Amino acid sequence: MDYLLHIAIMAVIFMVFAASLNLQLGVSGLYNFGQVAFFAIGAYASAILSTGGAPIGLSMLAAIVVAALAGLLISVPLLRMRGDYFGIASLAFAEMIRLLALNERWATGGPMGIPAIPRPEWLGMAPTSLVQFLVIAAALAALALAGLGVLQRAPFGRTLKLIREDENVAMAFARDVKAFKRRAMCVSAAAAGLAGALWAHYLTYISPNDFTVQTTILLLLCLVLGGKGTIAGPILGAGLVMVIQEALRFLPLAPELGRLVAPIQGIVFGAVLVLLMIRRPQGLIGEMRE
Amino acid sequence: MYYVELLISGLASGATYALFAVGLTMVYGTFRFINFAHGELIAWGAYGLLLFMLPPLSLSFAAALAPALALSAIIALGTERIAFRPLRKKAAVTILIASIGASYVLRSALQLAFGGDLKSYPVAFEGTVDLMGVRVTHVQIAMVAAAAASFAALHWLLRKTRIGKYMRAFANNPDLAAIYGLPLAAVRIAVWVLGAGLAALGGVLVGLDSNLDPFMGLSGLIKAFAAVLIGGPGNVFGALIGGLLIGTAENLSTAVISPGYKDFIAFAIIFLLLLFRPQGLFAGRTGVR
Amino acid sequence: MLEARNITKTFGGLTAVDDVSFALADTPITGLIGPNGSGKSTLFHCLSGFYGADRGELSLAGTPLTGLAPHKISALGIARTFQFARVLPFMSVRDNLLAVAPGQSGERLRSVFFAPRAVRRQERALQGQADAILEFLRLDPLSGTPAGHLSYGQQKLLEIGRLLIARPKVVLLDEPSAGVNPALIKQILKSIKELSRQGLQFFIIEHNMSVISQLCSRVLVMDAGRLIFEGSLAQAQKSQRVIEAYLGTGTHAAYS
Amino acid sequence: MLLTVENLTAGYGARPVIRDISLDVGVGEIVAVIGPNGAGKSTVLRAIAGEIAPTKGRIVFDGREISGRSCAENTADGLIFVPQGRNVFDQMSLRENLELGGHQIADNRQLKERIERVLDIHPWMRARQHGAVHALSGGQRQRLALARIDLLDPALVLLDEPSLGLAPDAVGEIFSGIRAMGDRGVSVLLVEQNAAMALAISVRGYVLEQGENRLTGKGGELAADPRVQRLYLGG
Repeated sequence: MDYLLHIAIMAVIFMVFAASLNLQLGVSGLYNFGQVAFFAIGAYASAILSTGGAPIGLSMLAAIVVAALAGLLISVPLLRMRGDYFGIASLAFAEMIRLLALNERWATGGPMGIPAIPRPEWLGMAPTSLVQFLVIAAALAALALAGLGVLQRAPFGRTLKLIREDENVAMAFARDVKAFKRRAMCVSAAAAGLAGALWAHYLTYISPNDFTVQTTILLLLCLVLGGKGTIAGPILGAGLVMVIQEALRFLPLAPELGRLVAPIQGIVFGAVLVLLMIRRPQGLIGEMRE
Repeated sequence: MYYVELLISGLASGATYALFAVGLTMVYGTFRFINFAHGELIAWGAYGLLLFMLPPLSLSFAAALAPALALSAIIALGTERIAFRPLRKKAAVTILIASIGASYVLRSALQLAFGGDLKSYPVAFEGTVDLMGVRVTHVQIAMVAAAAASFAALHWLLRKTRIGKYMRAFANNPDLAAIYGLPLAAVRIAVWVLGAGLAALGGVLVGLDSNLDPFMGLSGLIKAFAAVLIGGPGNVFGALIGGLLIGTAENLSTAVISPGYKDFIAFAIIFLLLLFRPQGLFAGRTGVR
Repeated sequence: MLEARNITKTFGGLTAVDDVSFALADTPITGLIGPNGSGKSTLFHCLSGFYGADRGELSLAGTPLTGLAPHKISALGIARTFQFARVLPFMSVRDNLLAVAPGQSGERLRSVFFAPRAVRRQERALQGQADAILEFLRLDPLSGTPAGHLSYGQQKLLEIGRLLIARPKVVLLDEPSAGVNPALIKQILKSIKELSRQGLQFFIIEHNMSVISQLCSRVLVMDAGRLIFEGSLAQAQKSQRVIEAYLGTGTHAAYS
Repeated sequence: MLLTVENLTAGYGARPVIRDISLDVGVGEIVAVIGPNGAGKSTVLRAIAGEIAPTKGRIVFDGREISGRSCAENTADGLIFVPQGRNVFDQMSLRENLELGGHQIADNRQLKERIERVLDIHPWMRARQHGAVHALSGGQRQRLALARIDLLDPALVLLDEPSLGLAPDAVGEIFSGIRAMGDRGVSVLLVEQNAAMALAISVRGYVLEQGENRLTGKGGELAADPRVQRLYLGG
């Protein structure tokens, strides 16, 4: 029973994470391969504050704000680049954040990470059970997903898609392209920060190893598989990928076979990503296309 | 002396970064996409050598080298055929995502075959030479020598041979190359085989210097990418200088900042170059040179 | 209204636009013609801010435009089309219009969350406008179709529709009839004339002289980056300078 | 006839650019295709050269049907296409450009001899053979692109806008060069913006407008024909 709850919680967190990336990669055409940086910033911010004694609700709020500010800050240099250059630079940014976490021991605990991150209390009664955490996480996630969905359907989202499809036309019709992209990055970073904070409080332990390129690839797979640019796509994709990934951990295998699960899963996930690009770049749920 | 030693070890690792960068920059110059899976060719070269040196084959180092480089080249041609060629008319970002997927496959396969822990070769090259009071390891000498020989050969190939000129022509003006009917298939093979072979050679040298690590490809890719950006995408000899610059900058930086931030240098270089001079420090034209 | 003084744009050693000055003044529709590579499209890019001119000044009804970013120039009332139709293929025909409508409060994050009702009200009003425009262009049966499914000519027509919803003061049209079949050219001409009656001013690059003769009371002729002629098309057809620009000069050593 | 084109229809995607174009080029003839912007002149050449596939029509070169053959195959058969604009490898040396132009000559010694011959014809090239092509003037680059003809001795050359973007002096040189080709017996199908110049050196001209052949006639007659001017400028 517990492992079903675990899978559900992980899936919910990744749904928010994937939807956050979707606002950039799917809706705005910003190929950010460093979204994990905002996830890490959210996780560390909330972990540092809450282990320092701040109330968890406040820590998470602060995490969202810090992540959004980081998004705003990094958008200035990143938005000067295009296409694949933007992608590589964002990836470099994420790795720089990871190196900071690895080296600034006074704040992050360095490679040892931050242990004993508190879980939210349930109506004043600690410790919180998995069921209760799931309810809290699902409620926050639903709020975030609804917010992102509303934005995507609003004229704001339509303008982002206009920019994604043809920046020149957007400019010729009086749209400040950079300002729109900056806002998208900021909102997207905030949502990723929330996902990171939830994740930190759920696992109660974080370390720089959690925020590598591997996580980026997993996230990319969630989004591309589900269908970028759609509202349901990232939710579906994150659900599928996390169920597969987390369920495999609980397979009753002998240790010498269990060792093989992770690499085989990596091969399959990577192959799916390649196959999707070739056969179905629009993902399971395609946006309306020609 | 301390600084001279840092400089020398920096030049030595820079030489391997330059070897890593050749394939990345040639693929970008010719086919106009960033091959994220290029790092795995480095790792597969290093592990390939191990594969041929361990039982059942138990080849000597010298005998295992050629098949190890060949293995990497075959992997490169395979990925090109399966993952990249079907996408050749798509946006560069689409191919980049496919190459990210391919890198995940290749790295996972490496972990599946060899496990996740560090490995080392069953031979040791531990000798050092004393050059006017400076201690230089044999491996460092091998690194610099291999890079020097490789780039000399590359220079000859690109300038003097027919295939080399075809390669440069495709990078310079692919439409005209097609109108002339220059042999694209041969160029494609040459670019991938050369790039993968040199990446694998670099991987082997790094393996001799330290350990084999399943993630060595990723870190190699980052260094290679920084070298490519310094040299200007498509510029083979710019990548040589770029690699050497990064290697020395990284090593010298450890004298002033925490060694934990050594890798930070490459990232910072990537970031700053993309921001201010995406066309590279040396001239701005594209094409394999 | 739109005035350009001494506009110059060079690329490397090539001067694409060479010291061009003109004013659109009171003519509702002005044509810009000239042989290939004479700098017409480059001039359009300079007028709309997509290229920063190396030299020269631009103004719209006295407001200086020199050096402004494209979106700012557009916000001041200059809209443009591009040489090839550039609709958003995956969006419905109707959404293609809505996406470029000016002054939408729903583009601001704050309004989306804190004034949703005002956003909805405005959206409904825009939808009404869009439907009326589509009816005028006779594209209404295709309103829900992805714009990519339209014929090339219909896409060009949809671009005119975008101008209608954006309500600019001046429109720069780059080759509105290129690649369009005769029946749709008629429809496009009709729309342009109707818009010009409503007070929009047009500046049109066009190679089809019959289109120019039906629309433009005045033409500007460019050759090798320079403005070589200003006047009616009939006068241009008689100008030796214009004829030479188009047909070349046969007076050369090559065949003497 | 060396080249016979019948009812050629071609375009990009679903959009036809040229419709039912027919033309002939005889041995040693220079033939011009002219017309205003957007008439489809370049598309005619690209379809004949094998760069784009015609949707309809026949192209017969030297007695055999060549529709659907690639540019490279046509080059090997003696039909050379010199595209407009970026028609040299500007990052490579002049000599390397010649080597690439003659790459189909497999024997290195023979290729070298051919290049020597070209350098004899164009002494200025010999002086600059090891210099980079991007340092050459527009006219020199165009002459380098045309030197492929001296290198390969083709029967027919398709020239797309050889005078585009060149200074007036350079245009004169290019046209004298083309006329000299005709004198040597090389046939030329020439697409040109500079109608007066093109017609002056051509035996025959075809005037295209809106993708269709509107007028055909002898070079000199077309040059004086007021209808040509009307096709360009209306009225």
